[in-house]
Amino acid sequence: MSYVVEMLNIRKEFPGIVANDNVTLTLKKGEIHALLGENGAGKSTLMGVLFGMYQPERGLIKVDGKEVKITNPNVANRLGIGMVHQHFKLVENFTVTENIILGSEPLKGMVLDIDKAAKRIEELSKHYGLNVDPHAKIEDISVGMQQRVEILKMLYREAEVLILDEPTAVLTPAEIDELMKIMRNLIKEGKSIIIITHKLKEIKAVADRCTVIRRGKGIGTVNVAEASEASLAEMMVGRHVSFKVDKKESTPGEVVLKIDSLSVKNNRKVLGLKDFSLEVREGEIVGIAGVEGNGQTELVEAITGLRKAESGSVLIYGEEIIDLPIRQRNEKGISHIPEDRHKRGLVLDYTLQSNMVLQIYNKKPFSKNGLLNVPAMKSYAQNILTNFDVRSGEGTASIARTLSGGNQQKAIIGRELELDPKLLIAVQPTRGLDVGSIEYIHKRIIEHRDKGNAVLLISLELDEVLQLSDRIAIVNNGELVGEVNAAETDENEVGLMMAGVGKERSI
Amino acid sequence: MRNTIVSLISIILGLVAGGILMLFIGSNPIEGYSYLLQGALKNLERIGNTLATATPLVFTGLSVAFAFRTGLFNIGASGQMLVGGLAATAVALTFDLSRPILLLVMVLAGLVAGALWAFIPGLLKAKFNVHEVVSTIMMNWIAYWTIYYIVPGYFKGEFLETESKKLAETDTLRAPFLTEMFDGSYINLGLFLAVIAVIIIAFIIDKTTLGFELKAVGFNRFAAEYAGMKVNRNIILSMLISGALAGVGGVALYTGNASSIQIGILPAQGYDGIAVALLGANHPVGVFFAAVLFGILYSGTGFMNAMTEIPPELANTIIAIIIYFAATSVMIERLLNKFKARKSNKEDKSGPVVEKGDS
Amino acid sequence: MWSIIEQIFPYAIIFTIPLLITALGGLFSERSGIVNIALEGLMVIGAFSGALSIHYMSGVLDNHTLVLWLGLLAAVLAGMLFSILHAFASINLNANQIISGTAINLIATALTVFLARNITGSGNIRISSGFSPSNVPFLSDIPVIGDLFFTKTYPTTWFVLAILFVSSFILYKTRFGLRLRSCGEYPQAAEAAGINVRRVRYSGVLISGAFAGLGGALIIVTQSGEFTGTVAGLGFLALASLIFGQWKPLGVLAATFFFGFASTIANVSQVIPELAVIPPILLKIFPYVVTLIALVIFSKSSQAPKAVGETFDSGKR
Amino acid sequence: GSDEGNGDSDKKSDLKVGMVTDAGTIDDKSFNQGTWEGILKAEDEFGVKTKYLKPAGTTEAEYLKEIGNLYDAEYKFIVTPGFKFETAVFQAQDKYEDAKFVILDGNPHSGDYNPVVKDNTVAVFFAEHESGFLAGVAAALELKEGEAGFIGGMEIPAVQKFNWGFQQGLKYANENLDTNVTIKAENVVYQGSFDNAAAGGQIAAQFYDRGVDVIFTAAGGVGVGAINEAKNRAKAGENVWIVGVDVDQYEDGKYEGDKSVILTSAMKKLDQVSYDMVQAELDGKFPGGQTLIFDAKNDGIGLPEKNPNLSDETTSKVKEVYEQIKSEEIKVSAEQGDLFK
Ligand SMILES: Nc1ncnc2c1ncn2[C@@H]1O[C@H](COP(=O)(O)OP(=O)(O)OP(=O)(O)O)[C@@H](O)[C@H]1O
Ligand SMILES: Nc1ncnc2c1ncn2[C@@H]1O[C@H](COP(=O)(O)OP(=O)(O)OP(=O)(O)O)[C@@H](O)[C@H]1O
Ligand SMILES: [Mg+2]
Ligand SMILES: [Mg+2]
Repeated sequence: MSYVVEMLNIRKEFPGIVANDNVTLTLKKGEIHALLGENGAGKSTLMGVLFGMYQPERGLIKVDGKEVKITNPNVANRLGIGMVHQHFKLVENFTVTENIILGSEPLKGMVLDIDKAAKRIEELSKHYGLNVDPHAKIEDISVGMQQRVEILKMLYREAEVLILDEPTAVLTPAEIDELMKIMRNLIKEGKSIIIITHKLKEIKAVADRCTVIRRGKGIGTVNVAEASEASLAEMMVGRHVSFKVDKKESTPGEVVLKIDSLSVKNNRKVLGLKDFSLEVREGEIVGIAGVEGNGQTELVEAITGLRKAESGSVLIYGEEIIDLPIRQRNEKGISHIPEDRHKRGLVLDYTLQSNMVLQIYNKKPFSKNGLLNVPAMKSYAQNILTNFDVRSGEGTASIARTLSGGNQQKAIIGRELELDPKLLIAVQPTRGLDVGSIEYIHKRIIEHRDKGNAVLLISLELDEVLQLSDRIAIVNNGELVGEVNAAETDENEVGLMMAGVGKERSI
Repeated sequence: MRNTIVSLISIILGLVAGGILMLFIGSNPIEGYSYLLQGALKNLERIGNTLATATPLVFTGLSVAFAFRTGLFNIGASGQMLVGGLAATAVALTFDLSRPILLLVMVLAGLVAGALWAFIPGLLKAKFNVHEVVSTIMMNWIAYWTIYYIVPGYFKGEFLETESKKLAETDTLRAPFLTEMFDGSYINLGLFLAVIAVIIIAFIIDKTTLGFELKAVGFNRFAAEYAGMKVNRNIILSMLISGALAGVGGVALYTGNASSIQIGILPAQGYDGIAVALLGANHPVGVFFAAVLFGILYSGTGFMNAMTEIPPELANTIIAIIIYFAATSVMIERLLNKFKARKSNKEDKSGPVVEKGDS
Repeated sequence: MWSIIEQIFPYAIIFTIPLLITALGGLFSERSGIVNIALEGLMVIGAFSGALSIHYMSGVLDNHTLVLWLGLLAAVLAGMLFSILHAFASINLNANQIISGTAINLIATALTVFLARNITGSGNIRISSGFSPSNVPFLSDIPVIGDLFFTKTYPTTWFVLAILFVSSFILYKTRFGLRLRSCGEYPQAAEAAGINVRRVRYSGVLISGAFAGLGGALIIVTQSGEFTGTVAGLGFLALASLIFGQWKPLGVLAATFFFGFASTIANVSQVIPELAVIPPILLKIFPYVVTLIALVIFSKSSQAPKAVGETFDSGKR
Repeated sequence: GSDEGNGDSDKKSDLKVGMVTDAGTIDDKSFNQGTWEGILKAEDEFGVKTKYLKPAGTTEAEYLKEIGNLYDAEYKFIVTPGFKFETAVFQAQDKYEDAKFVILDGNPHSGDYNPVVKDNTVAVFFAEHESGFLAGVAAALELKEGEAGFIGGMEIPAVQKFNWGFQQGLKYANENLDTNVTIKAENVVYQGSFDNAAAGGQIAAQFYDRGVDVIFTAAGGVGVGAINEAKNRAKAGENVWIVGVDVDQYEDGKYEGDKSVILTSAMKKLDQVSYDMVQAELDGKFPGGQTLIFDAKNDGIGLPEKNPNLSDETTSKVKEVYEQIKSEEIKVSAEQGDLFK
């Protein structure tokens, strides 16, 4: 049996934590190998070790059967190992070509030979069906294309082993399909791939084998064909996980949120949301389905007050809020799980304790006459952390930055739900989370609905929208394409509507 | 605690480096430093002068530190001091009020002037995202030239061309009881103002919702906005407070330590404030002690020069080196960590053995 | 008025050149991701070592022009050497770059005067004479342009302009330039591409040291003829020009020339009857006020390197 | 310091002479430096110990602090150059009664401009206007015909007096000595600082470009810039001159070997004064309580001994004028009157 990569008994410690404890992963030539584990299980770390970003304390790495020391990413590159990081490593104001050649630039005399590189990229792009414009600037292209640029970067360097760290977390369903196709193409060309993903469906769809780690320890490797989603999930979290979202029939009450003919400009100063109308009632979850960049951000920001609306109105229990400042909207009962947890969701340099009262630090009991009541903040935060199982090094005193993304997300969701909002706007609430956490968060969102509150769910993951929502509004190009009852629709129908195929149906 | 240790180590390293420089020019460092200390603290008068020297530095240090804590870098304390000093001087020269009221109005005038001078960079930052480092530098020069023309134009002393008319003794922050207590030194009511400022600022930063908000905006303005805080208002407010502190520092300098305002000079205390803030780890109490240390260095250096062959420029060099070490405190922290790690390694020598037994 | 402009122009250029080269140095540093507020101090170092070496070499070498160029070289080397302090603090130790820069400014001003006093016995170092301005043959006879650009020029002016164009080329056309810019924009990306971010940043800071050192010495050999322990805020002005010029070589050229021209006007306004009617205070604050206004205008589309000022730590997300 | 083996008993004085510098450095080629050089000369000749201190700022508090430092270090003969020391010395003369003070260009007062010179203090003034007058005469005589300009630093009394004297000197020469060197209002300027060399050069360039032949600079570093500009022009063959100030600046104006753009210098013999005062103290003749004027009469001001750029004829004529000033035949006003600026 020939392995291209063998990672044997890897141990990697960080101060206070063993991120990888005796983990073994072997990659066969020409296979797609999935790496599965809860948030913080040590997947990224393990791949970081393979890519030369971390030095393991113990263990052995063999490439093509020969023992190697991968002291830095350059060594990995030379060994034919390439990695697409969880967060793209692309320079925004560089062109695709500049990004790809960075670090191994072709020269003509002293000058960069951009033309030659662009041609080569064009060829590679065609060959693997990547469809990338070499002269486009990164800031102008979609996330999906950025990912393909990352893949091209590896191919340009003639990598044989490709590591993809959560490549699908940021992609739309169509883009995910695209990616799967590309991966199969790559395998056909003899490349080998390790993919990290929390989505079991994807593992089932493309992977040949799957290695599972839990809390830093290797649990085992299975042939995907012989495993079910349920068994993989159980291996990963160590207990049974239910995929089915259990929820009662919704009993919609009064209208909480009424959006009427709302138009909002996007960052490029043109209308990103056009003449949009929607109602969300007590006790129901309304999902917004749509491909990224079709007006969701503008919609959310206009409701929450982060962005000015051009025209139209937003009513909460019949009261116009379109001109109110953010804080007053919050006080009217709106709460918002933001899309970008690092940019908006947390003050990364604040403690969890401070972050948990970010909107209400000035309310009783956290403050009195402008003075903070620290013990009250602390016990309030502790309560959220316990309730939502937020794991951190030093409890409420942990700096938010030190938490893993999953735990950061749980903390944010806990904070927002703890406010018991009349209207919860949840944007991508489970992005990047493991199935265990997803299950839990879904449960909490439904509970919130069942208490008679309104929930507006925006997610790029169709599955999530279909499972959670009672009603689904589909957007395309900033316009409402139509609304459907979640119980009466399926992926195909919604997918079609997302592509802009209109359908009127009264509910 | 940690910060204190780092600051102390920086100071020691700076002093050691200064000592090496003294050796290098053939002087005895121990002798040098002992004269330096004597010069600053030998008798009550000198102690008073040292504290007087430290007073404006407390204000500028607080000014910079406060801005720092809220994510802003106020390089403009010098200019804010100038306009603060000018405002107070103008009040003292223009109005005929009873002493307590006059002093109060002077301090308020300086406070408002400094705040207004910082308001412009704050506004530009909030509304147009203009980097405050550049705008405060520009405001420094604008203040410099404004003073340069306004003082001779409106507040000129009879025979003095480069400074304003001298304030009457009763129109300054100097208080007879203090002057007498400290043997005729220049210590003045500014010191009390400084202590009050330290307390107020520490309180604002650590204990109030205002501080909570300002810091949040400083760390992540997007998250602050998300949470419903008024980001622009907070940036401006933060600059206002920072400028107000520097403005009162100007009052202390020009109507306390001195009794007139001079043209053609950007007060060095503005830039020293950066160093003071840094050495004080941006904490108000730390700032206070750092300012006193600077006061000792600045005020003891003359006596050291008088008693030895060490040139005056050396004191500045030592201060600069201390700041460099403080800036590179990461190195010191790393050393501390290593030291600690080695210690704990020693302590649980048995650790790995147990683990082995376990598995 | 035109004759005044003609007359002032060469002096504005003289004033511009040290500012230009220093700001250009700052550009390399900031494009690599390191804020360099130490430009002021590095200029002082350059002025000091330039003046000192010229002072000494004048006694040894006969060829005065050669001495001047060697003095500039010494300034470049000293500036580079000193900038290592900044590089070490901000790159190796992840120190706050602004604070490290501030410390270096303080060290530079204190140390140079200290050294000058110990080496020469005087805190000031005077050189016997600097470069002489001359008209460029033929070109200076071109109408208008000749009077503006080719009269009373210094060889150093052409030298610095050459550096400007070479820098521009390096920045946008070469491998080093691409890597440098990537480190200022997104160092994690550069690192992932196998680039040694620290090394690139070191080069950026060292270049800024070299250029700022040169800038400081140019003041000595073209304007003041004497080291007096300060460059009177020119380093900060260079920093402002860098931002004003939006981190682009030609932008920096325009910004520094603006300052050069405005300061020269302000300086001579007192003795030009047409300008003397304007209150001098307005002329003096003119460059600073205009800079503020310009920053407001340009701020919407700031081209600042995205990662500038951030400490680089490979693990950061 | 003093070397022992010399045997000259004069060289072993135990007097300790201190000085506090004014704004600017000890190397300012002007006020501070001039004063200090006289003290150093005294060190050389009488073996006194010397020390200067540089205050951190220019406030009375800082001046007093350094005076105190000198006093505590047993430097009890203290020289302070500049009118800015007036209030500081006023207090010091009471506070340190066993110390001696020399204040140059100023009178101790409490802030009310009523001079109080105690017995342990000497106040010294210079007749800068006479010095400027001589320079004006010399410049006019040497140029015969042409235009003159003046660049001052800050608008302070000493600088103003140089200016006014210079203008009177030109006028005198034009009226009595058959010259025609004029000065226009627009060519008289106070730059506003003592350190902006660039501005000095640019202003000088303006002057020269509009036909000024000789510029009198009383402006410290600003003057250095003007001198540089003059050197550049002289190298290019232009016939331009500078009149230096305070000390003999001939060396500073040198270009191409031995030529210098310094026509002459309007000196004010600070070094002479500080030296003389130390000597007087050693001789037990310290003129405590007096306000001394250093002027033509006691050779406290004047032009340099040697002026390579002045013709013999000029030199001898200037000498005559100098004598006339001494004998008060010529009176130079220290006031602005109807002069420019
Ligand atoms: N640079 C670091 N410093 C300290 N601890 C770290 C570092 N990187 C990772 N860790 C720790 O190692 C553990 C494993 O992290 P890792 O990033 O490998 O998790 P993961 O499996 O990729 O999680 P996720 O699914 O959220 O991406 C984390 O719990 C974290 O505490
Ligand atoms: N400065 C730090 N100190 C301690 N731990 C850190 C620090 N930086 C990162 N970590 C740890 O390193 C890990 C990084 O993991 P990783 O980036 O894979 O997180 P993640 O959950 O995947 O993030 P995201 O979901 O936001 O992409 C986190 O689990 C976090 O605990
Ligand atoms: Mg990960
Ligand atoms: Mg993740």
